Amino acid sequence: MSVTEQPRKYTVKDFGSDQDVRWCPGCGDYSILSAVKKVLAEEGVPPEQYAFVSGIGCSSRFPYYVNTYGMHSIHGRAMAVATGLKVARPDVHTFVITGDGDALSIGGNHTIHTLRRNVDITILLFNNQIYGLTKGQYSPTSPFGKKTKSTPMGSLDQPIAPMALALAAEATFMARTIDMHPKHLMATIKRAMEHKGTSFVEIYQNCNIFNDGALDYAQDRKVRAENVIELEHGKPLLFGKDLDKGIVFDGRQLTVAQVGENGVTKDDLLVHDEKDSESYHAMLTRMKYPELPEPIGVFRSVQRPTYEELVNGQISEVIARKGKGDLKKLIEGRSTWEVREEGA
Amino acid sequence: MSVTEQPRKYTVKDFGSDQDVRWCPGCGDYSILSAVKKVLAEEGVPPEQYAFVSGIGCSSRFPYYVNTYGMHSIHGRAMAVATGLKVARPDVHTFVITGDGDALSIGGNHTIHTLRRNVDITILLFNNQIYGLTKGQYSPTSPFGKKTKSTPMGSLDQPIAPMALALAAEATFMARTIDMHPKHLMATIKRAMEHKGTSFVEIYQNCNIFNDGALDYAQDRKVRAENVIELEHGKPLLFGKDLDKGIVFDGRQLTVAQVGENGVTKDDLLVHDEKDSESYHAMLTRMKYPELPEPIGVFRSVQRPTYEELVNGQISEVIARKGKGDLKKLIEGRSTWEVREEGA
Amino acid sequence: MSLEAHSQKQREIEELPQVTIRFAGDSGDGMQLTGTQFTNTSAIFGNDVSTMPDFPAEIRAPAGTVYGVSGFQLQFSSSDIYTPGDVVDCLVAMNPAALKVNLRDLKHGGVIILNEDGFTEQTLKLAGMEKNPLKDGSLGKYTVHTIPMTQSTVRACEEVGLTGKGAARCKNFFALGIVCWLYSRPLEPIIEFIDTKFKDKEQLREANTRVLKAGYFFGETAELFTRVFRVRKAHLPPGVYREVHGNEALAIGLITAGQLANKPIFYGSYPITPASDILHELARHKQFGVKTMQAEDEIAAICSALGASFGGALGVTASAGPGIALKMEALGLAVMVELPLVVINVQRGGPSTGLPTKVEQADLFQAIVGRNGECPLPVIAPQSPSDCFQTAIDAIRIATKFMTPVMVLSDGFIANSAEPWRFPDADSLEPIEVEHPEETNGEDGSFLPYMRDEWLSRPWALPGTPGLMHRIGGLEKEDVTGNVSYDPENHQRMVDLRQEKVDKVADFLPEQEVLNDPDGTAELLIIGWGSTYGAIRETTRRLMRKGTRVAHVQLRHLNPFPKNFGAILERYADRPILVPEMNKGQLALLIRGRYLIDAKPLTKVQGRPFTTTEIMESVEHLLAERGKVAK
Amino acid sequence: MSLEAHSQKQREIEELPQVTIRFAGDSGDGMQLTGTQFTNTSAIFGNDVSTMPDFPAEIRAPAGTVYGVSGFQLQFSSSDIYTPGDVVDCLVAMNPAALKVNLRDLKHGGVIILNEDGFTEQTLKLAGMEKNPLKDGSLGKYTVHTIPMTQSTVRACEEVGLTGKGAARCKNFFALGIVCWLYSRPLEPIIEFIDTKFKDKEQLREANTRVLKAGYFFGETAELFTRVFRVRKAHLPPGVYREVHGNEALAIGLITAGQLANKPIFYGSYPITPASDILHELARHKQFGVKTMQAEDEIAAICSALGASFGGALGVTASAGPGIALKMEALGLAVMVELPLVVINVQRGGPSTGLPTKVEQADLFQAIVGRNGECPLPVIAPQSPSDCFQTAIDAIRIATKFMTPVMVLSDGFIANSAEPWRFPDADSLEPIEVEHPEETNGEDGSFLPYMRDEWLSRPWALPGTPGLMHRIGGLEKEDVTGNVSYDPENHQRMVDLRQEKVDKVADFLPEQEVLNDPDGTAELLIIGWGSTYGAIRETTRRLMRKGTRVAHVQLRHLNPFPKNFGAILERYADRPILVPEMNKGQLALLIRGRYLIDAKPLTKVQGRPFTTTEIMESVEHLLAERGKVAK
Ligand SMILES: Cc1ncc(C[n+]2csc(CCOP(=O)(O)OP(=O)(O)O)c2C)c(N)n1
Ligand SMILES: Cc1ncc(C[n+]2csc(CCOP(=O)(O)OP(=O)(O)O)c2C)c(N)n1
Ligand code: SF4
Ligand code: SF4
Ligand SMILES: [Mg+2]
Ligand SMILES: [Mg+2]
Repeated sequence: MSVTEQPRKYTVKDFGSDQDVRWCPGCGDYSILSAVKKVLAEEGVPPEQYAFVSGIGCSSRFPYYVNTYGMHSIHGRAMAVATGLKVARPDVHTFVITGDGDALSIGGNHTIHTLRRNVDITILLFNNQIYGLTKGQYSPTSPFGKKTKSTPMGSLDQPIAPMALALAAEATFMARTIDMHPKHLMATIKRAMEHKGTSFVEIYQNCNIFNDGALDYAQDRKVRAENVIELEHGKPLLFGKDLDKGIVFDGRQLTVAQVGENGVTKDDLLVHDEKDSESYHAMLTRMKYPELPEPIGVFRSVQRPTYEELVNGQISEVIARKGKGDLKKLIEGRSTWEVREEGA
Repeated sequence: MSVTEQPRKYTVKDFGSDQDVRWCPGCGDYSILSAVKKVLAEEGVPPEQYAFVSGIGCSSRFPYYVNTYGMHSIHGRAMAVATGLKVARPDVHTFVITGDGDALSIGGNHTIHTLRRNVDITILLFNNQIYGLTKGQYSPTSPFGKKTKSTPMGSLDQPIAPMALALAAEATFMARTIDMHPKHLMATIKRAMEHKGTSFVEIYQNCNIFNDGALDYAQDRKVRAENVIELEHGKPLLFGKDLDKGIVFDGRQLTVAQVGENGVTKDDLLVHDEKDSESYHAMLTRMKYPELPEPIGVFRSVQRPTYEELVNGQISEVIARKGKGDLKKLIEGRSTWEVREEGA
Repeated sequence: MSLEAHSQKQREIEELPQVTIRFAGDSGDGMQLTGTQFTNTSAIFGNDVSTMPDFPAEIRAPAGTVYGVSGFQLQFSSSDIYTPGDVVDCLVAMNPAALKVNLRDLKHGGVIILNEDGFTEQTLKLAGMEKNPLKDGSLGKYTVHTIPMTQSTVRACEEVGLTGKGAARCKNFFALGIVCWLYSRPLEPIIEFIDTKFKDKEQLREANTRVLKAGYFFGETAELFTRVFRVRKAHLPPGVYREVHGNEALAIGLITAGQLANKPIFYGSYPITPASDILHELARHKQFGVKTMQAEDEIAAICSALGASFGGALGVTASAGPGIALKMEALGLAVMVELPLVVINVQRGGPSTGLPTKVEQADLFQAIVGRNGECPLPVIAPQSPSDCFQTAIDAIRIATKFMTPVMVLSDGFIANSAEPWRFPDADSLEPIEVEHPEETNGEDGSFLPYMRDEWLSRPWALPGTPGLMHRIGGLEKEDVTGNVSYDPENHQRMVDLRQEKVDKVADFLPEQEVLNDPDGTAELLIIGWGSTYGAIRETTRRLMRKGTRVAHVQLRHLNPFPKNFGAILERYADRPILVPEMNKGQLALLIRGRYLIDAKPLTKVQGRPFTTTEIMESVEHLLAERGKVAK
Repeated sequence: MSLEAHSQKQREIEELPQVTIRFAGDSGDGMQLTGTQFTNTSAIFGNDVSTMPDFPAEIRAPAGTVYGVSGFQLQFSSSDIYTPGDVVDCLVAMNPAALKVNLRDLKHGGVIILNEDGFTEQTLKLAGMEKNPLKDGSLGKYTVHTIPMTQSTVRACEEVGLTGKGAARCKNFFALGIVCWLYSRPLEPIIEFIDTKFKDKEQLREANTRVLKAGYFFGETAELFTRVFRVRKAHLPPGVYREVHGNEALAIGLITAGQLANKPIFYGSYPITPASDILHELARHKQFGVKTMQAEDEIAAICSALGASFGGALGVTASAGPGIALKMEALGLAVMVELPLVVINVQRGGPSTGLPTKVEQADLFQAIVGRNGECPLPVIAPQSPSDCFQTAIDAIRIATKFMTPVMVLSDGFIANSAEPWRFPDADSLEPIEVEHPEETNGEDGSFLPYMRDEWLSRPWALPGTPGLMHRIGGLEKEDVTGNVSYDPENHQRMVDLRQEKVDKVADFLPEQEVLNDPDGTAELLIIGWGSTYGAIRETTRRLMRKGTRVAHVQLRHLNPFPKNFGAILERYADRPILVPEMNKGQLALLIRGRYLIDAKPLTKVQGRPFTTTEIMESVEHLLAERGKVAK
């Protein structure tokens, strides 16, 4: 992100808009909004340097509530809008706010293609495993067999793992965090913003109206430690209240091992590496509750030139080589002829 | 596939339509067409039991050339059409013919969602790493930096690995094969057809007009052995003309090891397992030429109920429980009242 | 002794021909349920009723805010009615925001029933009200009843051990009890409803019943009300009735059509307001073999439906404006491959995301001509909630007979409104004949998928049928053979044929009826379509009472127009022709363009239906202009 | 001594006012190149020229088949012309399929030049010809020249060591040589072209040059031709000319507009025939700061362009019918957020995939009213290849001045055709003024993104500007503030304002010109739009020569119509008004509906342009009907 002014102190209030927040009382979206505003305030970058682009959904109302530039676009297309904005304006720090329906159902394709382009935008995907705004149909992240208005006998398709999809789409930064874990949430958003390239953050978010408690296993402080692994670069994959369980690979699958039992030591555990460990990252993305604990934190953070850098780089390159475009020559084209006055 | 008649002998000719084939001379599509017709002839199932649905692209002209039911639909949407057809008609063996642009650019989202539904269809993706029909723009599988009409200074997005995407979408069957390797091609198509659930087959296909030779490393018999690994269930990942190189996992990445050197034996190599080895499959999908040899053959083949089975299962279940629908009751609804004749 | 007889005895009873009530409160206050129950008991009592819910686009905006207000309006009447009422006689408001948003529709001198407990300093602030209207005299021109509903509710709940928030949440039943008392409604149907709804929740059942009765008895006991009202039973045509919402009727109609055609419905859809309820309703009726699929987007939804039709099912899809926009490309394919398909657009306020929960009719052009190329298809619009049933059946009948996609234009008003429906006997419905060829039709034993019958319809040959293998697709096809063809004359022929086929649908349809003008001497002609039916019908009746006769044509078939439509227009060409629409004059433009007749648009694009007053004024204005002031 | 002077000396030379030639062969035969080179040399020679390529949807269908035939027609003339010619004077056919497909357009007595080597038993069979037309006398009414082109070519190539297939592939230059000789064209420009094209391929350069000359000398030497033809230079307005194709002119126009506005063009697009070449052309000019993005689909393409516009770039996207269909939802968003955006539709044959490489004008309704909701936007159509340049600039001028998306309706004919263009001097072009506010505009120091100027245009405040932070989106917005609003009256106001803004564009535009009728006394009025310009113009000139004066209005602005359009219609109301369109009468319907005037459609949906004869016949028919037979 480029900063045009001297950093000055901003407060959370500087990032709040004058619009009343219209989410249901108790919705997980509130805590994400608050975390984002806090992180922005800490950055010291003025509000006009940010743009928030969203699709449609409860989550996608987000831009109205931050006092930055913003566009509440159409369902599923926020990433495409943000891509155009960022390519046109590499100086504007661009966020995409989206939901599990918005980004993975109707917008799934844009998600993939945005990631593989590696546009320098920060994507926050509010995953509540449900369509909130349309009043509670199952979403692509709802578990198999989910009973909702549209699936009274249970849903029939296998849920999508957003992290797996992101990796398949060559994401350079992927992370997961939780609305009800504010410290982790803020830290993760900060890391995502700092990443140069597309950062893709899945945020577990509770929809207390249509899907209350669906993510309790990860959100509830009482059980969280047993069900999630907080990833740390260079640290072994350990979890459990007493950090005594770890993850090993048996050549085919990841499994849970009790450290100290069956001769398993910490050295046998997989060690988290955010960097160039594609195969390992591929495995991480397949970890799903309840079979395995789910990783939270930064799965992967690698460097690759960003799309807008490359686009602008080609332009600079050609100008360096041939000079700025000459409009006269362009209009003239490659070959011309002259028609003289009659009789001449 | 359900067969309504006694199997009888069919010939390749039974599966050829009366339409002239309109691909460019030398196009890889011809060999795929021929392989498909041969496999169909061998199945002994009458042509009317098959339907071929395609999108738009050179490859998508395929249905016109097989004497079965067929629909040449619109760009990117073949899988959605095929899903509806299969759910309505589980008895019809349904193929989808698609291209890298059709299935991974405009149609990427339907690809994902079809796979996670696990509809029982056979998808053949002709990957020529180019848009053929629109005369040579780069595609989502073109390598980074590809120079084409639309990218005269080179393309700027990272290519998509179709297999990685398929796994992220919870594919139950994924395989890769090559137009110029007819035996492997036929065997793979056969396996795909036999799979119950969505089978997803990527076929490397040469577009000799707009992208000639792009896939030579895998297509050319002279070099193929060094650049691809033919997967076999239960066999170690070995390749090379002399089958003396293998793949090992170092805890983070897959690497090539020379068997017999540095103490590496066949036992150190990863062993191919088509079944429930998600993490391993995830790693396989990340193998890309030139860093690593590329696997061909069946990556993964696991069982999960098919979408149409589940849809029809819910219907049967409710009928078993409540009996067939009673139209009178439906129209009546839950509560009625009567208005009597005046004065009554 | 029924509750009613017991409680009304001491008060003065005023007879009214009809009453319009609006319940309004927070999204979480249960106003939709309250309104529905009041409607239900009124219908069962014997009134004609018409309803209009009005809810915000937010799910449950923070309590007390104006954009979180949810409303439910209904009219109940002793004669047949067609609209939920122009102006409100009685407004129930649970908090300041509800009062603020709805007051403007209350008639002068109307009744206001307020939840006193809802008017706190905080809620007043949330509603952006500087003064408390209960105290500043600003409600002087209304009859205001201020009742501590929350407190009373909590007290009633305590008796069954329900306390706190759970108790307060029952207050809508208290309000309902009061209103039932005030309008002399029976409580029995509501108590029955409570019994069913809380079958397994003893405490809640008990609590809600008590609260309902508490409200009722409050009305009777409190000295607030000096009179109660009664609206007599309506003289409805005899028969058995039920209440039905538009989306529900569409769903039932589709299932019925499937049964009549002896074919499964395949419904591919992606949720969107206000169409989602069709999906929800259909998903509940799997015992009819209905297959519903929540697709990944609207494009997959229509494509899967088309695929299902190719397989021989009845493919159906639905959405609202933005989603219909996404379906247009595939709809073009459906026109080209000539397969039956029904596409339902439950129109809402546009453009773009617009006003998702409000009504509009601005997608007519999109339906008729909003595709690339010459891409004609039949378009039908239901004119009331119950008419959706027949519309769904008609759509499938046309789609299968003509092998064509059909667009149904419903709207957010019809979708969510309810009315009593004298439903037909299932046995009396005419079957839908569908044929699938089993034999080849070409001279040389080949199968010709684009050979046409006398309706210009092509054969619907199904995969699995030996010998009829064929390929269809979106490229132009050769007449008769269906092979791909780039031939210029063939293209012209096919474009013409597709148009002629759709035009021919008019021969298959009944002639257009003209209402209200048996002898053709009316002073003016009103042409409407879709949900304006009720308002226009009510207008013509009001005008009639004032001595002005106005003819009324309500088009159910918008493409093609009915066969006799041109003749009707000619008949009225010497009189003003008015076309009220909830858009900027789309049907009017089509009529003018096609028939060169000076049809005058009356337009309204406000996210809500016409009132009869609006239409009446426009009629009177037109007649006045002609120097013939309406008497 | 130039080649020309040298070789024509012994033959009889016939002067012709104009000639239409069509080159036809397999997709791989290089006919497009041949036609282009012939056009080029004719233009440089001083003729007016007009071209029409016609290629199959298949890339390179198997050699010899009818659906693999690629054609290129051009007319060159000694006076100014507007069409590529109705009937063909000379047909060059490289094989039986090419002959078969194109013969019907050849005039009686026309010249046929055949590649004898292309007529084998196999190619005759592939073309589905039972008899060899060279032998069965069926070409009796034409002047046929049968020439062993392949053999001659191979022989010429041998001299420079090129053999086999590579050699045979040069045969198009042999054909070109013959035709140049026959029509007395100079070879120099072609040789120059060969020199540039094969700069680094010595052998090919040499071979092609030799083959070209061999063809030329063959004409001279062989006894086949008794006469040669000459078409004198045309009296074109003096100036410097270039040749330009429609898509190329659009691309150049967009870049020019960017330079005039001092803003980068962001072009988001997904390939589709016949629009892809705009992307290809723009991608070649990065030195102008043009950013092109090949998006994953048409939706991403338009959305990225809109995002770029939000950021202050000039967002542009293009497609053809099916892709435009996919853009409609996002286009609604663009209308709602009121940002500049240009959407180009290079129309092709529809519906659905239709006839991808053929021309049609059937997307007019889609452009004007094909969205959900009341969703108006300006629509402009270029009328010739070179006019695309100005159209692109106008589109951006309107889009930025009015903060609105603008639709440009080009078509497959304009896109691929070429004509001489007296291009403007870059310095003479008027800059496009664009302002971005830096200050707040509200009384209380707030920024009001929907405050409007005198053109009803809102401020284009850019991200990064301190103090002007604001949010836009697809929900209805409050007038002035732009906040989300569900208020009924506000919705009506905003719907009206969006319409008024688009209507106001008419005030900004020049008045509509009436061609060919300075004193208003013409016998009939023809109204056209888009690429019918040439055919109509040529028709009116032909009629004039026959003594019939017909007025001609060619609408560039289809929405809103020009300010004086109503007045023009009124002026001609007492005479027949004819509207030729390559659709089933879309503009005619709009004119009829809006102005209640009996405009008569003349329709053609065959994937190819009107001929002047077709329009002329229709005019004469109409005039005859009026009892005033055209003299
Ligand atoms: C084109 C289109 N299709 C459908 C909709 C209806 N719609 C709005 S939001 C939404 C899904 C919301 O789910 P999600 O993205 O998970 O967001 P949440 O509300 O749960 O935050 C749908 C289907 C729409 N607005 N536009
Ligand atoms: C909606 C739409 N957008 C774009 C096109 C143009 N188009 C047709 S095929 C194609 C891409 C073809 O590439 P691929 O899928 O790789 O197939 P191939 O021709 O290489 O076999 C495109 C962009 C179209 N027909 N429809
Ligand atoms: S419906 Fe769910 S996601 Fe939407 S605002 Fe309410 S609680 Fe949040
Ligand atoms: S363009 Fe390429 S992919 Fe298409 S038919 Fe020709 S060779 Fe095959
Ligand atoms: Mg969600
Ligand atoms: Mg391809």
